Amino acid sequence: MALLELQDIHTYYGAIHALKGISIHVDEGEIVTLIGANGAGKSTTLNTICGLQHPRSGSVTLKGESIQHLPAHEIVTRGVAQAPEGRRVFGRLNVTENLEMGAFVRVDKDGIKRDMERVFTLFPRLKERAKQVAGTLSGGEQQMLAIGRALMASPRLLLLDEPSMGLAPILVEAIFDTITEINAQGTTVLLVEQNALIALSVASRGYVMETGSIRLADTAEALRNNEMVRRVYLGET
Amino acid sequence: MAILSAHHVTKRFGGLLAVSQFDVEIQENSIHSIIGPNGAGKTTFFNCITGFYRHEEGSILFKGEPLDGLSPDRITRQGIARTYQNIRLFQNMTVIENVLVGGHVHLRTGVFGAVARTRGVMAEEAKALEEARHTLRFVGLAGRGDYMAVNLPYGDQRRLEIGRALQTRPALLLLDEPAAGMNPSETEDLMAFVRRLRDELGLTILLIEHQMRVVMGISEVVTVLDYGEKIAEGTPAQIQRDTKVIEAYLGRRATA
Amino acid sequence: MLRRLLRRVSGTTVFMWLIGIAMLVVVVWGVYATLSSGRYKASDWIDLTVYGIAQGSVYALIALGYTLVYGILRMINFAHSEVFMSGPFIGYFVAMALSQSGFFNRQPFVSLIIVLLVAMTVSTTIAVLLERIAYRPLRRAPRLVPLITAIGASYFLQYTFLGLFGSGIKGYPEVAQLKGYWPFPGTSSGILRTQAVVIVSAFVMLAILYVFVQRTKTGKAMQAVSEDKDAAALMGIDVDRIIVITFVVGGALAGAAGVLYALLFKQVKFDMGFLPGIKAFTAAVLGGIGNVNGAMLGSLFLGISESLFPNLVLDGLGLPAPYQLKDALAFIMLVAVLIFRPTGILGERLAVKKA
Amino acid sequence: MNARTRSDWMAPVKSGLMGGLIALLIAMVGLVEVSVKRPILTADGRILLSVGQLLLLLPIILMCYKAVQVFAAGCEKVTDRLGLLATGALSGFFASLVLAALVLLGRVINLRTVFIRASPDLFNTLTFGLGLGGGSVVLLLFGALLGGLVAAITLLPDRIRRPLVLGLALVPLAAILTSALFAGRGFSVPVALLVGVVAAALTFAWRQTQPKLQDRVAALSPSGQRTYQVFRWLLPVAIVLALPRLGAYPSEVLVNVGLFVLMGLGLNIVVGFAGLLDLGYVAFYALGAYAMAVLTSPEMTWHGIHLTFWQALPFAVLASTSAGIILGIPVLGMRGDYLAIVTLGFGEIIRLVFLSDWLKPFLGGSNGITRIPKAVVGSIALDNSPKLYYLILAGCVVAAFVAIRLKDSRLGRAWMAMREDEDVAQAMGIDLIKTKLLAFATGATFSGLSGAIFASKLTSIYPHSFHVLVSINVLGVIIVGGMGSIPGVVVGALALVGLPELLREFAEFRLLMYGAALVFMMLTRPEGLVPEARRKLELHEADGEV
Amino acid sequence: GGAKFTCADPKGCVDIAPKDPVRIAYAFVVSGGDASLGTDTKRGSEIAVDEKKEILGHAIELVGEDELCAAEGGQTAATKLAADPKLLAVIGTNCSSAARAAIPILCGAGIAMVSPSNTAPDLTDEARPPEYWCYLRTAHNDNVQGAKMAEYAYEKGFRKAATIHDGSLYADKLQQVFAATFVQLGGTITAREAVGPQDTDMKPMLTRVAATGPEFIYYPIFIQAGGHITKQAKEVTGLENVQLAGADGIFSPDFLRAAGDAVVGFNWSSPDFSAFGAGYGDFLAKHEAKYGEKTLAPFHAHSYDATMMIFAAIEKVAVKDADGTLHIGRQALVDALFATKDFQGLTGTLTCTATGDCADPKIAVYVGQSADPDTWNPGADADSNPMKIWP
Ligand SMILES: Nc1ncnc2c1ncn2[C@@H]1O[C@H](COP(=O)(O)OP(=O)(O)OP(=O)(O)O)[C@@H](O)[C@H]1O
Ligand SMILES: Nc1ncnc2c1ncn2[C@@H]1O[C@H](COP(=O)(O)OP(=O)(O)OP(=O)(O)O)[C@@H](O)[C@H]1O
Ligand SMILES: [Mg+2]
Ligand SMILES: [Mg+2]
Repeated sequence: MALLELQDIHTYYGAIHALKGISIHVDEGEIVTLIGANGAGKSTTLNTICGLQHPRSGSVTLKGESIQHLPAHEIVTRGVAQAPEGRRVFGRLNVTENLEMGAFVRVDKDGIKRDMERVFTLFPRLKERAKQVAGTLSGGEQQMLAIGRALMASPRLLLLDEPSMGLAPILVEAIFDTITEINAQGTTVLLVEQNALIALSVASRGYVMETGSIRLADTAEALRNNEMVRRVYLGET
Repeated sequence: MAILSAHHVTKRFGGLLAVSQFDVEIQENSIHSIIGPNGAGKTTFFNCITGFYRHEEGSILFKGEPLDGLSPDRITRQGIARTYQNIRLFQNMTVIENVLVGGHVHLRTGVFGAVARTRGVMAEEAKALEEARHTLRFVGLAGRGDYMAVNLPYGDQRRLEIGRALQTRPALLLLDEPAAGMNPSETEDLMAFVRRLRDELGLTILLIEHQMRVVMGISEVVTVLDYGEKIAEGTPAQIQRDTKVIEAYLGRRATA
Repeated sequence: MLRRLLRRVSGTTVFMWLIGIAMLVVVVWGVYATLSSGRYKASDWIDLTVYGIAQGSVYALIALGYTLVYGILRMINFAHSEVFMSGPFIGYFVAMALSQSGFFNRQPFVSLIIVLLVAMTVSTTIAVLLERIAYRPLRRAPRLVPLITAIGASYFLQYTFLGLFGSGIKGYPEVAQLKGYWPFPGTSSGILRTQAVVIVSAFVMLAILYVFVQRTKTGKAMQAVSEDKDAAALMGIDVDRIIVITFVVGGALAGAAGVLYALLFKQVKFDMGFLPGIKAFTAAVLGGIGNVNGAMLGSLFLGISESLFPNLVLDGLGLPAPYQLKDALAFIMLVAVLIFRPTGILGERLAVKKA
Repeated sequence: MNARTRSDWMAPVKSGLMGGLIALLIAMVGLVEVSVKRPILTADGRILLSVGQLLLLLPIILMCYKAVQVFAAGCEKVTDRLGLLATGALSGFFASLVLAALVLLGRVINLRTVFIRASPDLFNTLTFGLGLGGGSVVLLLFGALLGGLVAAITLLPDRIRRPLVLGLALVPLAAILTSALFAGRGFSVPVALLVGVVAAALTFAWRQTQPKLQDRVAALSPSGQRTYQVFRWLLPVAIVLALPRLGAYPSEVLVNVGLFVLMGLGLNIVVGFAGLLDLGYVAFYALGAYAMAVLTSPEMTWHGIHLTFWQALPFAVLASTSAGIILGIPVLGMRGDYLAIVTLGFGEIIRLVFLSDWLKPFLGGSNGITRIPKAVVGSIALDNSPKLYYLILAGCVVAAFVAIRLKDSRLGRAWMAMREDEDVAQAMGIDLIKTKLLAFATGATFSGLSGAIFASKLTSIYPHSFHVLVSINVLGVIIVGGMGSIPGVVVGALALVGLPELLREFAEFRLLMYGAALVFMMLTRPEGLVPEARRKLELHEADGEV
Repeated sequence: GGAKFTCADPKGCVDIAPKDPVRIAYAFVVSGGDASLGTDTKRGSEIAVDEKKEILGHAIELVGEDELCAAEGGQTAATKLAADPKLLAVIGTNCSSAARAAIPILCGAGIAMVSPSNTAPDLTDEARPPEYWCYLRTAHNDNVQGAKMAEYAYEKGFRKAATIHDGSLYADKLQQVFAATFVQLGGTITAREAVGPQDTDMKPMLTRVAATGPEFIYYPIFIQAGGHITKQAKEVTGLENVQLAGADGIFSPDFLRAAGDAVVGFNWSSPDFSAFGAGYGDFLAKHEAKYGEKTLAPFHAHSYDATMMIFAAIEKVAVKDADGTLHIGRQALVDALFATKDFQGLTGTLTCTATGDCADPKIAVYVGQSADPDTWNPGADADSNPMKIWP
């Protein structure tokens, strides 16, 4: 059974019809990627899953239970975490406190501590800045923090919105290594990326979005070989 | 000739050396990139140039004149414009109004002119509006002028930010990660656009970017910062081969 | 170096420094003149300081309500002064009932606790209702809109109380055990018992609050919600619940402040909230709004300067009826502090936003 | 329609109880008591329906309506008519149950020791003067009937319902309005019927003809169009110019509104355009007024200067403008609410200093300044409101013109940019200091003008007139009107200054109703009554190309 | 019907049709911080209306306006009242600032005006402007009351006095008159202080006053601040034994509530209640029955008297047609009011001067006996609280 399933989702921003009937599913243990042009509705899709945006029609089911009417915080308690677009770190809390907020719904003190260590090994830079308030971090450091914070929730389903944005190339590699690694440990990942090349290399399946609807849905392998994808999203001429 | 030169620029935050004894020369009409690991001090250096931060040591000369200690608005009047790493538009203004604000420094109208709306003022406004429309066409936002800036998708917001900066008619344009959040084909467009800025408008461009495709594709000179210090400088080809840069920044796979 | 310095200094900074220096000169001169006139004894100054601390600690309890709500919703909760008024107002009826039955005289402290609890409950209820009805629907509206509903709610509550209970003054029953003084070094005849009780209970409550906000998970969640509600929700924080908790805490403190106020000054009236409300808000800003420690510090500072400065500064300058200018002086202090620290005594320098 | 579950019946009960509780509150604060003698409908000198009774009924009617709406919401077209009627009746019944409970309680214990308004008179009103037993039964039946009636009205076809409801609503409104403005005393039954029927008929007719009328206008010849446009402009202008004909009191209200429009236009520049939250705006109003007073009143022998209104006006305005700049400088570095509280402080400092014994020899202290001469134009003294109206109207027109011009200028854009993001605005080359000070100065100028007119209108001024609540009220005006919107200022001032005048009927409860209205308005229209309209700049280009 | 009535009054006449009520109005401050002052006087008038029931067979209608205790409120209220052609007279205003703005407008419309609580001397000064011709008051002129208190203090041997006002016209004027008289008699004023009406913490101010060493402190202010000062003065070192005194603004049971035990020994100046008509006790009983609470401020009786005075004047000048229509000349009504002589009111025997001062000039000084508001019963008897001690 699919861990997450979206059926015919329509989401609006006031009068703007941002998602026009999206249906996707993510199975337990998968890495699925969502690619698409600016304004296609990728972030809106993730926000709809998380409950930050409620769909006007359609259903979102998590483990067979429909969640589209639940408020965001309850969806999080069901094991969904997101590293949102634009980082959204808590600017006046320091790095450690931000990470603690990531583990807000968890109670296992040891597990939290272990995960904190893991984030610090993944991003040594954050360890150096552990007591600095997040608002003064550099853009990339904030991005690391946002990803780390999502990892801290130790979610079943991890939603990542353009994790590579603003990161140095060397770190991009590291991030994707980590994604594969935590996936191997049992976390399901839904990944939105502009860097389609690398996204498709770690994902098992992918969807291509265009102006609010799904244009293509296939295995990562097939998408990588798709003519249109190669031209537009992989930048090959 | 160097349009901008920095000598021994140092910026500290508490005990942290964000930029340290940094020297750089930006040649007129060139595309110059600054790269470096996250937190290396690139954005901080931009902030020092534009007067957002005040560096403790060193000096920055623009066209031979020191910029140190000037307020941001006066620096803009000297001919330097910028975009921001986290997009900062005037969100609740329309697209064209954003651009018109960029033209602020080139207009003269004061309170009395605005109220009396003399012929001169009207002409000036009409001209400003025409220029703004032209800029919108130039950055590919024609027809979007009356949208609210917040409602633009991410990529268009970046374009608008550049458009707004262009409207100040700068000699030097600072772009902070303009390609972030763009997909490869959009990035291609951006690169072409930046080249056009240089070729058609004769601007000098200083660029921060993490996408090597952009950096290596369009820049003539690349400067590499790490922990606030310059560790390398050269043509893209030289930089790509520099082991120190590979070690600190590029990683093995990128070069492969 | 000099050239560089000159370029940085603009006309307005010079102007501001001049204002600052002028203020300083006036203050120093006034203080010197007062002290050298020898009209006041040293114990007078200590007395005045104690009065100021008592007043300031009441301000602090109210100011925290403002600061907490401001911190989380970025709005000035103008109706907080009515939250402050409502508790002791209803508490008055309980106190009167207790006093008529004779229980108040037999068990003054139990009675006081009962009154305190009633007042805190009422204030909390009003605060929560306010949030539910007047502010929650406007969560995403422009910033100044909830400000206006707050003002509307403030009028509404004031005049509802006037309508229900009349415009007269309600005098709290006096507690016999709290009349008179307790010895206190330095003062002329000791410290007033009511003042001592007020100061001590205020500090206890402030300490509890401090621990709550700084140490507990809920406290941390409050800070997260105040920064970014959506991101906080993504952490699994129930934003609505946290906001309600904030209003509960602010309301309870205001109710307690109201009772302490009634203990100090003995009377309650439908419009009693307005002035302390404005003062407490000023104190919160003075300390750095949104900052819990700042609110406490600002309140004490304001309380002390109100009671000390008219005599200390204006007296020496030879102004007639200096006490009348006490509030003006309080605001001048505020301006003076904010000129040099535009974000309050403890406020973070948020101006260093990332570009 | 399927069988109704228990929860379906809970909804009307709940809204009924809610309506009853609101009515209870209205009764207990004494609103009924003050207005039960104010007639809406009279027959033969007796009151058939009083404002007090209407106030009690209104929440019940509204909540019944809500319950009926909820019931009807589920279905396209209501088939279960009986159910609908029952819903209305049920909620009406429960609403009156609350009131009956109050009556009962009031009889058992003496509520008056706490609630001073729980008087025998009130209970009499609630029980129609029939005593406890009979009265309660009648009350309950009446409530149920009323609810049923509300439900029945919703069943009527739209064509009839709208005019009917409008007619029903308009009669009390008109009755209250005439008594508020012209010291009338309610309508007699025939007059009420006439008003109701005419209103209903007019709505009915308007709804029938309005679409056709639009077609007609569209079909006019170009010259016809032009006359139509001219007419459309001339008509409001003529109405505005003719308003003082309504009488001295309506003019007085309009002049007060005008003073606030003037201030609102100024504050709108500071807050609405430039985003600088100023809560001490009254300071400039005070300065304008005091400058006028000091310069013109024979009481103030200040170097023997006694100017006329017109001679003093420029100085008064100038005093405020320069105060705007001087007070603006220290607050340049402050942001958001720090600015708000410091400006609030400035307002209070000014008031307290004007009140102080210290400056009493120069400014009169608590005694204020009296014997300020009225303005004279030619040989006409502007000594009453209908005449002053034109002065204030002129002031408002000039201020609105200036505000509109500034808004659509380079300066207006700079203000807006500063409001959105100060740092970036500065990076766009905007001189923050100059731009902020200009906003303060322009705002202060309008406020000073308003204050100067205020002083000469009153002929005596006191520090008490310049309380912070004035600043807050002006802020309310611009936000209720719609921030940044110039027509909004006018509408906001009418709503917040004009409307409370109509509430004078309710004496001490005016502010209670004002507060409730403020909350209600903001909840229903958070963007304001007349939100700021954006100029379409780019579309002109499209026009040009076509 | 008899001969048709022709109006010869220079200011016009009001005709009241057979079934119509006689309409008078109040202009009091019924909202804001001073609401209790206005509510108190409003109730005084309402009780008078209840008691009078009808005038020459016509019901009485009392309408009202809020004057906000401010000039602008007075002006608006007066404009609205003046627009009512049937309005005969106005009771009000409460505040002198409102009065100054209202009088010209009401007089312009020929409406008689009697204030129960304006005390500013200039309103009934010899030199008052002619446009004040329709204005009278039943409240005490500050000149009388302030001077009496000074005489009392000096007579009792006090030589050093301090004064405090609250920025209101009323208090400021009273303390000025007091100070002037006291100095004239040979005393000295050690300090002249001021507070805000909403201030609570008075100790710093009192500490300052204490430093000047007064024997007598006079603060003719209102209940809220007055209560705080009275209570806190006892807590300030150096003032424990100073004689405290106020005026009729705090002559009310609410003041006992506000000040608590400190009122024992407190001195008030107020109309001589021992000279009051016997009706006062009845009045208080009616008040409590009607409003469910005790009186709120000191001017209800003045307001009652003002209303009754107006009724008497109307009865004196009204011309009644055979069908019951009343005709009342406006100038005649005002003249009748000014002609009031030996009118038995609650506040004493009222006689109006040519400039409109109608209050009985008998001022007495009272001393507080107990802080229990239920014992409030001003008089000259041994069990009175407060008890008259002078003259
Ligand atoms: N807050 C908002 N208000 C109005 N419209 C919005 C808002 N947020 C997004 N939109 C619109 O919804 C559409 C989808 O936006 P979304 O952010 O989901 O795109 P995206 O695929 O994530 O794009 P990007 O790659 O630029 O992040 C866009 O057209 C955008 O303009
Ligand atoms: N206001 C500040 N206070 C304290 N530290 C700061 C402040 N601003 C920046 N820093 C620190 O200075 C360093 C340089 O930051 P900067 O933003 O210049 O990095 P960057 O090179 O732009 O990195 P990125 O590529 O991630 O954007 C970072 O480590 C950051 O944490
Ligand atoms: Mg996105
Ligand atoms: Mg950066």
